[in-house]
Amino acid sequence: MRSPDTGRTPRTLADHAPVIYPALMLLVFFVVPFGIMVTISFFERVPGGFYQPTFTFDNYGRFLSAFFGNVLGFSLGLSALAAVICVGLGFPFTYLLTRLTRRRQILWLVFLLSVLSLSEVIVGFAWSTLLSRSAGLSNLLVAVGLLEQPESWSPGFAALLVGMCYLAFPYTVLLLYPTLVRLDRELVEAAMTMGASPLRAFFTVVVGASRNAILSGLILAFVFTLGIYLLPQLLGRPQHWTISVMITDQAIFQSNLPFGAAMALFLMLVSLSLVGLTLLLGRRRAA
Amino acid sequence: KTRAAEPLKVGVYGGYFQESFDKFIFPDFTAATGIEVESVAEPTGEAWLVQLEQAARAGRAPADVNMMAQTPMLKGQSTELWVPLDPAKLPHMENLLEQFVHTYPDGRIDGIGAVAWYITLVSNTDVFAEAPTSWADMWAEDKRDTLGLLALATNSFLLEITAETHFGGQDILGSEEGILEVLGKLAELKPNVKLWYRDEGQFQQALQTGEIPMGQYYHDVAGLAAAEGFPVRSTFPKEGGVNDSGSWAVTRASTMIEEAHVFIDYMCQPEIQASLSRNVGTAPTVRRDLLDLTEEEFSAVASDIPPIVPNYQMYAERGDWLEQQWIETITS
Amino acid sequence: MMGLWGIRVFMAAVALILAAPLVVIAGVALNEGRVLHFPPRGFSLQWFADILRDSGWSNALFNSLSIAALSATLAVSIALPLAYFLWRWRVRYAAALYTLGTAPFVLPPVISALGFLAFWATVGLYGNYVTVVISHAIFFVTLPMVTISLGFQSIDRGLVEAAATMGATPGQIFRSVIFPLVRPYIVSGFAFAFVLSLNEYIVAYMVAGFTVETLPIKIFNSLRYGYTPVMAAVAVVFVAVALLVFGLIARFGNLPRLLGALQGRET
Amino acid sequence: MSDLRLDSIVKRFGAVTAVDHVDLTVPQGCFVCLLGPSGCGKTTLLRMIAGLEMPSGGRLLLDGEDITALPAHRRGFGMVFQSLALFPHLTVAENVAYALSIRGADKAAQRARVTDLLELIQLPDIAERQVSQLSGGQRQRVAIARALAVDPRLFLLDEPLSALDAKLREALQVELRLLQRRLGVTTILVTHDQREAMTMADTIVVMDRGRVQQSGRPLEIYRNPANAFVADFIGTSNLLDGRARGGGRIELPGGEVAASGGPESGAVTASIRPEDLRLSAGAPAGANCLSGEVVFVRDVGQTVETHVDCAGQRLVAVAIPEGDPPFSSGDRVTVELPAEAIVVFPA
Amino acid sequence: MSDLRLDSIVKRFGAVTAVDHVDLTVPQGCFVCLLGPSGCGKTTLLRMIAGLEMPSGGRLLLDGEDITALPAHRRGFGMVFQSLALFPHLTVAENVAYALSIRGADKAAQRARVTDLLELIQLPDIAERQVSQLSGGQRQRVAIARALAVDPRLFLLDEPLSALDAKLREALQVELRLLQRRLGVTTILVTHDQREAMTMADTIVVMDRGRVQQSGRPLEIYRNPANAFVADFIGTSNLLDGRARGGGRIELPGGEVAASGGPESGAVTASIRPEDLRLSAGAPAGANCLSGEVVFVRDVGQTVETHVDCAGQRLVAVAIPEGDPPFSSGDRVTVELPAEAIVVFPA
Ligand SMILES: Nc1ncnc2c1ncn2[C@@H]1O[C@H](COP(=O)(O)OP(=O)(O)OP(=O)(O)O)[C@@H](O)[C@H]1O
Ligand SMILES: Nc1ncnc2c1ncn2[C@@H]1O[C@H](COP(=O)(O)OP(=O)(O)OP(=O)(O)O)[C@@H](O)[C@H]1O
Ligand SMILES: [Mg+2]
Ligand SMILES: [Mg+2]
Repeated sequence: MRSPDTGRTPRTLADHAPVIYPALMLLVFFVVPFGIMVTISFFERVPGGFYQPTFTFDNYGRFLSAFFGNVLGFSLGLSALAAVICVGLGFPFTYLLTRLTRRRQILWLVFLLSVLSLSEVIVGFAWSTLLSRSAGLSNLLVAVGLLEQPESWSPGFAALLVGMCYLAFPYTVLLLYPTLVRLDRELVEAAMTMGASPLRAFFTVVVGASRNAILSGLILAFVFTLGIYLLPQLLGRPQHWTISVMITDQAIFQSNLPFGAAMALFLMLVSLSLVGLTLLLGRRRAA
Repeated sequence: KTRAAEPLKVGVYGGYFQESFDKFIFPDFTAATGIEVESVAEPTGEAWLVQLEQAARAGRAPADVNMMAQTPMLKGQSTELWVPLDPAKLPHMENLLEQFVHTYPDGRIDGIGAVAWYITLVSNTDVFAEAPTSWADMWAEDKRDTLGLLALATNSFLLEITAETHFGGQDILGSEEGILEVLGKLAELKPNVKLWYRDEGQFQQALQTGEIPMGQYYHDVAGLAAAEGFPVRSTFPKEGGVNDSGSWAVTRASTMIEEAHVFIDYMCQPEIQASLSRNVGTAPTVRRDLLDLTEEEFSAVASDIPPIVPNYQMYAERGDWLEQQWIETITS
Repeated sequence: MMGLWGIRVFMAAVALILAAPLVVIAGVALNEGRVLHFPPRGFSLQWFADILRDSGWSNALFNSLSIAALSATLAVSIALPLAYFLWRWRVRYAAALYTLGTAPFVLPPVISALGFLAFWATVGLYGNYVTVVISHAIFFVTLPMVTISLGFQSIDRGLVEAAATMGATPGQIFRSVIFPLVRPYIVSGFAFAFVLSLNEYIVAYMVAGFTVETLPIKIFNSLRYGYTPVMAAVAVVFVAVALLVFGLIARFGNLPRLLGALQGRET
Repeated sequence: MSDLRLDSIVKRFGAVTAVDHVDLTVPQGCFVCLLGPSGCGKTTLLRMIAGLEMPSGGRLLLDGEDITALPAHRRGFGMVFQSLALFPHLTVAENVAYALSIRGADKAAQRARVTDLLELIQLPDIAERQVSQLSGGQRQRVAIARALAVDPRLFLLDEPLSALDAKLREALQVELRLLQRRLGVTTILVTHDQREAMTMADTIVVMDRGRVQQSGRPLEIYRNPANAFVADFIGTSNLLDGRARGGGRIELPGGEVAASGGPESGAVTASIRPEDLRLSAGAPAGANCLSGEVVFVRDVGQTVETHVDCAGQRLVAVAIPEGDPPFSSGDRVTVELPAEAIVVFPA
Repeated sequence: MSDLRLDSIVKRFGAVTAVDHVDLTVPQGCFVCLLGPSGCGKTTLLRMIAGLEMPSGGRLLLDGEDITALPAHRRGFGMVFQSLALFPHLTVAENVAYALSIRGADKAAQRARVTDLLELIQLPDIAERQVSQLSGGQRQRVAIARALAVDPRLFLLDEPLSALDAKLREALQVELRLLQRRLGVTTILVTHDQREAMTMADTIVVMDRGRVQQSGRPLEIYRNPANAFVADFIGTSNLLDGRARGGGRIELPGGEVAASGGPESGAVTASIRPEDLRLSAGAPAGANCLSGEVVFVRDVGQTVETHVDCAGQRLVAVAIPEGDPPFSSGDRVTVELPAEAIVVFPA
């Protein structure tokens, strides 16, 4: 960055002026709320009521039980699986998408963005219908003769997984898109002139050259699905209720804000450290 | 007659329930008192309580008068959420059965019975030609993956149901060991449960389509659905339906205390209670002898089989512990 | 790879899976009776009319649209000066500011929502219309910030310098060069925030719940008590709005570039 | 033993005909340069040879065998792309060994070959570097080494040097040509730089708008361009509009000159190379001389280019300065156009 | 009356000294080219003159007035950027009129000036076009017109032609120089292409690593480079390592030659231009002759470059082919190095 009045250090108050208002807004309405949440997580809960200011680790203590350990483990595992599926499907899909004509790409992108604007409630309802016995896809299979009689596939683990992947898929594709659309087509062609079949070239070159994007895609899908809280209730059974469901439960049904906040923070720390670990491993491999 | 500038906001459960109130009750009330009413759809009691509480702290009232189930009524007391009601302004209160006058421990009135309802055993008539007769049927082998049950301890009353069905009464719920034993029995039910629902609509939809052909549900709403022609029936099991009720309570953030009293008093009249029974399908909260309901009309909304009475005190006393045990039982 | 047919089948399958829920929702919205049957029984457009006719739904619709518009505007008003500042000056805390701007969207929404709840409950503004607007603006500020930053990055700094050598003061440069060039990015940032705010549930629920009912909250309430085809109709309307908005961006803007492709690559 | 034949190759993209009935024979060991302006179809033609693009018509024969439909990865050619297309996620050694690893060669063999190739391109010490750590010239050489790793039957290069700066480019042209001679590999190189083509090629194929305009040995084309396009494209030429008067006489705006051939009548274009013009001070004295005024002198030391305006047409003469002071702007000069240096085409 | 003086200008970026004590005087109407390899500080220097960068030390004087701290928009200079920096959201006319509209000139005056300028750059019909609809050469001219719109006191250009292809670049060099002469505007142009600098400049300033290595008239520098760097950078030079033997005699690997000057002893570098070398067949016959072997011949028609290996050093000779067949690889030749053409620097 080299220019007269861009890219230099701001000196005067006037130089700083534009940043004051946004910084203030973010500070007051994001940093402070976050801080309050952190504070509340150390408060004591008043049964039936709310909380009172004390300093206690009880909320974190309650969380450190086998039960919540299982819930957390399940949530992380589910999100990891969903992330792998999203990227596993989304990567080849995005690659193929970027090879289409620009017009078709735009159509696809508009479609994906519209899908992305569906709320969790609607997606949950639609999939529970699609996977139901009475109105679902299994009727199609029966009509085609692949199935004896319609089956119910929801609620259940598979239904939940499908719903989660459905929600995260557009985000994953949009994240992978820039990298893949910028990927030099000649890389694949070069591999082919050197004797790699198209499939071989895809795995040795496209995948290899997009390692970082794949990693970010995994992280995004992971963090994103970790935050999903309605689908497990709509498409899953109680054993599939994730940590986000528990947090929402505490806030919505139990009015136990301190415990909810403690869980939320714990969840954030765990996912951030997993993300950090993944990045670290990725970097090591790339180096 | 008074005329308020703003409508009185009355919270009732959404869906069929709210629609029936809008159609049969509120217009008459406005006509009689000149007070405009705006109905507000409430979610499940617990969620609504949290909403009311948060709003009250901010000095706001999403609804002035709220229909609250008993457990949230008790929870609300602990933060003085409910405005104490003035008996002098409620002349019709005398009509009520005594269990429907709800008070703070110190005797101040904080809730007046609005409606009573039963949670019964419902089934899809297309799937089950024969109506089930006992809560125990839920445990049957052949009911694998067919049930829809409420997901919260505090609104499903499954502990009471299990105790009555398998332990000869609710005495066993007096101790933590007893509760755990009941939960153990309840755990045997899990393979049969397809859906643990938090929200009525989710189960209602599944029940109507036969996707989940059996479960516990509200007698009144099931009746309304059946009346609309859905293949749904509600049965009072031989152990009795769960008799729960909703009370009118006024949030302390309300600025329309006067109008609220007028409304609550209006709702305590026998004619109105009868109208509720006929049109909404709820059981009355006033003495039977004051009502002009026929025997047939009465049995449509209630039953002569002695009901299972929810153990509200247990929920109030063992709140967090019970909730944790419950969630661990059903999710594991 | 996999042969041309394999590719087509794969793409078609993805398209079908992505479209299937839309088909269900659209179908359900057409039921004649007040049931969510799929395939629909009978045919009726009354549920779409109900969105406007029923005061509950139309209020919620109005709330949602106005909240979306206001919060998107507010989000842009926060993002624009921030993105400008980060582009124009080199500051040490730039990364921190940028992260701050992206954090609300990157954290699991439950966490942001809880934070907002705690905040508004503490300051005593829980349940206000403005509360929802501000919370949404902060929650979605990431979108205009990223698009507008992209817009600034796409400005050749030479243009600014060229304008300076031709005698333009910094103010004139902003008006005559910088602003016209980032305008399309501002519009898209607004559109992204607008559409996502329309569909946002958890934050709105936590900070205002039922006192300011938006459409997603209303829909969720319908899920609670007896499903109604109106909620499906609303969802269809929302998808249509999203299609329209993004379609317009695609038509008049450069969508692939907004989504990160290089400008002018292949046509 | 790789003898490539292109038999009436056509390539259409929708309405655009990018390559239009190209016939070409490339004998074993020959270095061919495809030369032409931007968009003339060079890359498309090369890509069809590589198998990366399917011809719309015509056939490709390698040693008599029809390879038109053979996919790229079965052709066993080596190709260097304009973007170089080095794999960014692999080291230099892994890049060079890619073709071998695809063929499943064992690690030791791969290592040995990489060492050989890096020596060949005179960069023995960079095997473990990341591609991003290389300079432009180094990358370019690595791309060449990579393409040569499995002894390609045909070596294809698409403007491999165009991204480099002038001095490096000139140096690598010589290096690449020497390398090709040493290996004897049949090579086709695409370029739009006539100087590059003349430096390296055994055969130059000049293309324009999808068609071959002329092909032949570099100096042959330079001396005897087939048409005005080639004359102008290969080196610079003075192209003068005139009329043929019969008997090899051409009427130009500034006077009449004798030429060594061309049509007997009609509008013509006379082409003459800048280095064939002779300038002298003063008034015309002799045949084939025009009078003009110097408008610009480009004296770059090594050569002097004098721009002369002759009756409205601009002529450029080039000479190596021989100590005598060059003309300067405004001087009146006489330009001599040797008859044997004038090539005449119908206009 | 714009006389620019740079007085010991320094620019540091952190630890890097991009411009290192540059002194320079640019008289009114003069065309100065800043020439140097990439990264030598040309752009930085030009940007300081334009007011886009603040010098770390030294002063800038315009007609004796200190303008070091004057911001760019008050200097009234015109600048053409390497990227051209045309405003993509404005039409050609709006681009050209930008400086006028900023000054609040009325519409009619703007229109008149735009018409004049577009005629000046010989593109009268493109006023209403969008910038994206122009070719590279057209854009380049529009950028020039825009910079000239308000009669700049100083006209600055940063590699304006480097993005164009060779032929267009050469043509525009001539055009730009003629235009500058017509307008008489003091001009500073940055380039790394010595041919471009030699074509256009009245004065060339050769820079390396932030310092001025030499400045002067183009041929002066070409003939008398101040050091080996300049010798090599301006045109190509054969640089030979040797030892001075006293009396102008230099010992080179292939033999001893006489030079016209230089140090009396020690390691030296002898520089000789390719066009000054004379090649002949057979064994050396005479003074200042070395024997070598032809390794490569680059015959591009207009000139022939012969690469000769003399005892391990590579010499390049250039000549205009005079009909006689050039040498070919492997020939043994004699290279004559005329004493008066050899410039010797201490190594
Ligand atoms: N995939 C394609 N789709 C449509 N048209 C194409 C495609 N590839 C090339 N063309 C067109 O075919 C013609 C020839 O293109 P080609 O790339 O072969 O030219 P080139 O000679 O290599 O030019 P350059 O020197 O600019 O690389 C051009 O008009 C180009 O626009
Ligand atoms: N803003 C800056 N910050 C740090 N270093 C810089 C900056 N601008 C230039 N430099 C450094 O200063 C030196 C001179 O750069 P400058 O751009 O002037 O070179 P140049 O001669 O124009 O080169 P080129 O021909 O590549 O454009 C380089 O080493 C460059 O890296
Ligand atoms: Mg090409
Ligand atoms: Mg530069």
